Amino acid sequence: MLSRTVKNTLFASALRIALFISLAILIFLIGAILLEGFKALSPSFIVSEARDFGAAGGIRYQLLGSLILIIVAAVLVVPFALGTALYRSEYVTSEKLGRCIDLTIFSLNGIPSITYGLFGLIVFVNILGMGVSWLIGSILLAIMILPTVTVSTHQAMRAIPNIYRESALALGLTRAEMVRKVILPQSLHGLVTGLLIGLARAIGETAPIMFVATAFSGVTWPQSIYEPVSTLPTHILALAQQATNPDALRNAWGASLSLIIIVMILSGLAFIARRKLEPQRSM
Amino acid sequence: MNQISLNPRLRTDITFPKWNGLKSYAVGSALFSSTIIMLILGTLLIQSHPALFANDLNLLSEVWDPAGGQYGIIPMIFGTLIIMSIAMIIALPLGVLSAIYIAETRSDRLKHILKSSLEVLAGIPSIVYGLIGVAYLSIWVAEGFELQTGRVILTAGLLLALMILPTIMTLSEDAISSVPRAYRENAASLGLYHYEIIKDIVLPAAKADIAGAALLALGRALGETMAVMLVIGSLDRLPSPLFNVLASSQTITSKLGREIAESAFGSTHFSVLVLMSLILVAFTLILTIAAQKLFTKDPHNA
Amino acid sequence: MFSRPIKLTLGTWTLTAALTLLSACSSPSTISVSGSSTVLPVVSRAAQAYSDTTGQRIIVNSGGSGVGFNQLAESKSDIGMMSRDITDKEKAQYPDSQFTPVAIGIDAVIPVVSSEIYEAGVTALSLADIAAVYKGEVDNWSTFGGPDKEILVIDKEASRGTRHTFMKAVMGSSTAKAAGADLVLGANNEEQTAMAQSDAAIGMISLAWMNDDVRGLSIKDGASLIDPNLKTIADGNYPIARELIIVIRDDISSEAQKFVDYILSPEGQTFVETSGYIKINP
Amino acid sequence: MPKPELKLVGVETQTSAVSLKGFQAWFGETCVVQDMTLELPANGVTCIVGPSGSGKSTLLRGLNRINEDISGYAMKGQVLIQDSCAKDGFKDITELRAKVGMVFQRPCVFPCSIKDNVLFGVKNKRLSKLERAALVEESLKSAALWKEVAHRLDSPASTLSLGQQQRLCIARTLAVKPDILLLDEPTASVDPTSARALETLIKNLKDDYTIIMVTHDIRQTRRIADNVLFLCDGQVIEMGSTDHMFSKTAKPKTKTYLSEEFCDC
Repeated sequence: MLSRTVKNTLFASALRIALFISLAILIFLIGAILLEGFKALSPSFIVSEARDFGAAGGIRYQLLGSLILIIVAAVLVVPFALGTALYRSEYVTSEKLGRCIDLTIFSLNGIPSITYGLFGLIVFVNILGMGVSWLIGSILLAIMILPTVTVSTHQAMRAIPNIYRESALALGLTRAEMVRKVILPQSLHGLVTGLLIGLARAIGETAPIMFVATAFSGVTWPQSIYEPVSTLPTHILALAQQATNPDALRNAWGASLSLIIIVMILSGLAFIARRKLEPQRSM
Repeated sequence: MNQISLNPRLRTDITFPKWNGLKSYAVGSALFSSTIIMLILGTLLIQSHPALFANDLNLLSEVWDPAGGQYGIIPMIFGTLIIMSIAMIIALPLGVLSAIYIAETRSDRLKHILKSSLEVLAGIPSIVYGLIGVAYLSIWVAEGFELQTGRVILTAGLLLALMILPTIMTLSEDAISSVPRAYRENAASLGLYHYEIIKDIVLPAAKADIAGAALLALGRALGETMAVMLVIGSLDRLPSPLFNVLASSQTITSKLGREIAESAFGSTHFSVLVLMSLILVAFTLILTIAAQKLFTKDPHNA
Repeated sequence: MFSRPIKLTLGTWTLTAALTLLSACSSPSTISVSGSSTVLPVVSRAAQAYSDTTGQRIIVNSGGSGVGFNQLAESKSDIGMMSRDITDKEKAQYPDSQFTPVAIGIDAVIPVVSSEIYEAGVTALSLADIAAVYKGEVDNWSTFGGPDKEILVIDKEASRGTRHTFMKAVMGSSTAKAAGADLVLGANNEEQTAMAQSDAAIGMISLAWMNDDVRGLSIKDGASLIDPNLKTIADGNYPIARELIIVIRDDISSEAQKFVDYILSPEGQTFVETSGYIKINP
Repeated sequence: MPKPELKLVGVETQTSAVSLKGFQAWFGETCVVQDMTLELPANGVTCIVGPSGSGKSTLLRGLNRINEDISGYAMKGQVLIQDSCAKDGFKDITELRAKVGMVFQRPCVFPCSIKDNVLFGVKNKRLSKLERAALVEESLKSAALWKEVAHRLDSPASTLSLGQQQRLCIARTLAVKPDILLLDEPTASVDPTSARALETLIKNLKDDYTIIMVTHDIRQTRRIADNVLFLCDGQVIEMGSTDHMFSKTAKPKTKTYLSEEFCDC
């Protein structure tokens, strides 16, 4: 049996080795993405169209396509998330019902992203006959981020002290007015933060949209809701499959870095929104 | 007039004479949001129905050959399980040990740098991990083991380990940091070594949350498609020998990713794919809900 | 204090919602094409040139021959790209529709090996040899006088046209199972990548994807050798050849028909050559 | 501010348990304990008193170096425990802490049984079952808890009252067999009756252990202390026997503080 000191020393070294490996992984991942990405990234890469199946040119319409998908997803998710959070926070009378709603919405978080793609393919593409369309992609992404946005909004509403509600009602406001004038403004930061975090996740998703919303080439600004778009993640997928073509690989890294930069911007905005919009309560 | 109670804390006291627009809107949204999951599960159930009730598909065989009417899903389930096991065997000890280091370090700067880098890593889309797998990892594995191809079980397992490492580290670190300082100080005052403090009091107190973190990570690994799909080799066959991690394989997700678009809607082939997806959803839902249950328990009042 | 952000949010929301609706109203006059990654380069290049001159929008999507037919049959696309014939099973699923295949070029599926194997002396195999490899009966290059290395057998996803053509010529059935396969991949690009990364692989690839890393084998036919090149394929000697096909429905739109005509025109056919295939109208 | 004179007024010559030489402690940029050189006598109870923020706890926690796990903490100078340097004189910091036990303000029992709590410090030492049982009984008896818990050693420690929990913490510390006991306001979070019981316990323990205790309670100091160390703003104002410190000969500042009047120091 090892003495206590030896065990302690061994454990300390195990911790250091583990951290060293994790750090090495961390540095490798970030380093690889940055180094490889910056080789391809340039202003002209961002604004020019993809040529020669992505191996030449840039990511103009991929970038636009990704942005369209998440902006419309945001538009679709906001009313439902807000309404659900409102109901959960202000109208639910039994705790049991509340927990039930929580469970059904949380469960959405656990569903594998590929399943959303399959669901979209069955319902929208085949049963509703919408064909491959970017709107389906937005709908699926909106469903995916619904839990994130709802929970964040609900938490903000729950954090509003009851005295605010009491005072508003005591002033003679109706409940609807109270919600509009007190609850909504005081929980806006939760909505915005949750939305931005959700979008940061949505823009990187490939599996839900690759069968139902995207196309490989010839895609420009969509002219109807029944058209596919091209997105950054699916573009990276197509390029990753031809990884021995150095030009394709370079552009894949460029597209990856662009994607990650957008994710970082969205997360950064979420951080700022949380700090700037959160009401300062003296109590 | 509205009867307004002055104490909204007791919400059941408040009676409303009629529904107003705002309430209908809130109720409607909540109803809609909570039925989506039913809609998804229902769709999957209906579509997998033909596969579930057909007799001659040999679903539990190990041969996948849609052209020959053979729909054995065992290779995919085995591939999924073995890749998850590899990922967990690597990521769990590594993640928890690193988390202990980060939680116990006295350097606030190191802690800050590490935690923010982890947030960055957790935000990297899975397709980018896939690119890293194709461009680096699979080549390293092929060279390291002198294989003909790096698209094997081990590569996929390693890549998944990389992907869930940030999750495990962040959540375990939170769990370990939230163990009260008093526990550590009391234990330290008894003359316990750092190792003993961690083993005897910190880890037992953080156990439930770490288990929750592991389950959550497992759920994510299970549902991961893009990265795995690019490095798994997509061979619908059990490896031989069974635990040969240097053979190509197939997971449920990679199977779905590669074949959904190719199977005709309504065909038996499609139905079996939907069934696989349903199995996947069932697994991940169980894991996610179990993780939530673990997190809500407060380990410090035990 | 918060009324402004709220108004702003609501405003943005309404605006975007309106824009969405607006874009929904405009009529779709876009041609959409999907299917085989073998045919895709030809159509994609032709589409780029065609839309540059006419302004017609053409969206080209990959996915394989199976997807190409499906999308077309479900009226989700105007043109399907296939590198094999429509199977009877596929036809039976849509008894009410008529599909017309149009050949736009000729392609050969080449059995390819990693450059290391080719340089070690394995430059030609008979169809029976290749079949033995794919059936798993032979698993070492030394059998064919090559280095003592295990063969990495690369197969393709079952619905891929390239595989149908290859298996029909080599094994006798387009849906034959390859018991010896070590790796199953999809598009030609992906297979090319895997081949190049290995040093003992055999695979099947379209003519256009051969390069210095991925070398085409000659086919042994008795005593004679048939090299994989444009000449042997054009004159029909190369045994694993096929037509590149686009499939259209009877109710094809006039815009899509014009594009099909363009591909078949002399100008359109140049893209068949730039993509590495052989013209249909020499 | 003038450097404090360190005369041990009224203290008979004793062997010292702890001596500090130029001890300083910082949290970040703030100096919490300023250049302290003094000797704390062996055996008996030494109470450290002073207003909040005067550095009492920091000083106490410096003695078994428990502060060093807090980020931003730094110390200078020497702490000698029974003539061996707290830094180098022991095999490692663990041995030091085993010699210098500490009980904190809030009773902190571990989430396990009463018995396991007592044995927590010796968990990793090789002891027979009999030795363990004997140690549990001995420690609990020394901490005056044996009678109350003898019949339920296996029930969770969290079922005890706060006062009992604090005595359990003392028992747990005694089980490691320390020479010195550091008590950081041990009676502050328990009810008055339990506090009295703890005081009695401390008085009984002082023959066998050197007890150094931080307290806010002046009356308690008077009841149980043998010596008193009075700190203000991280500096020693005066140190001496209890009789001296509460007499008229004490320094004016000491007198003011100990008479529980407003102290502006």
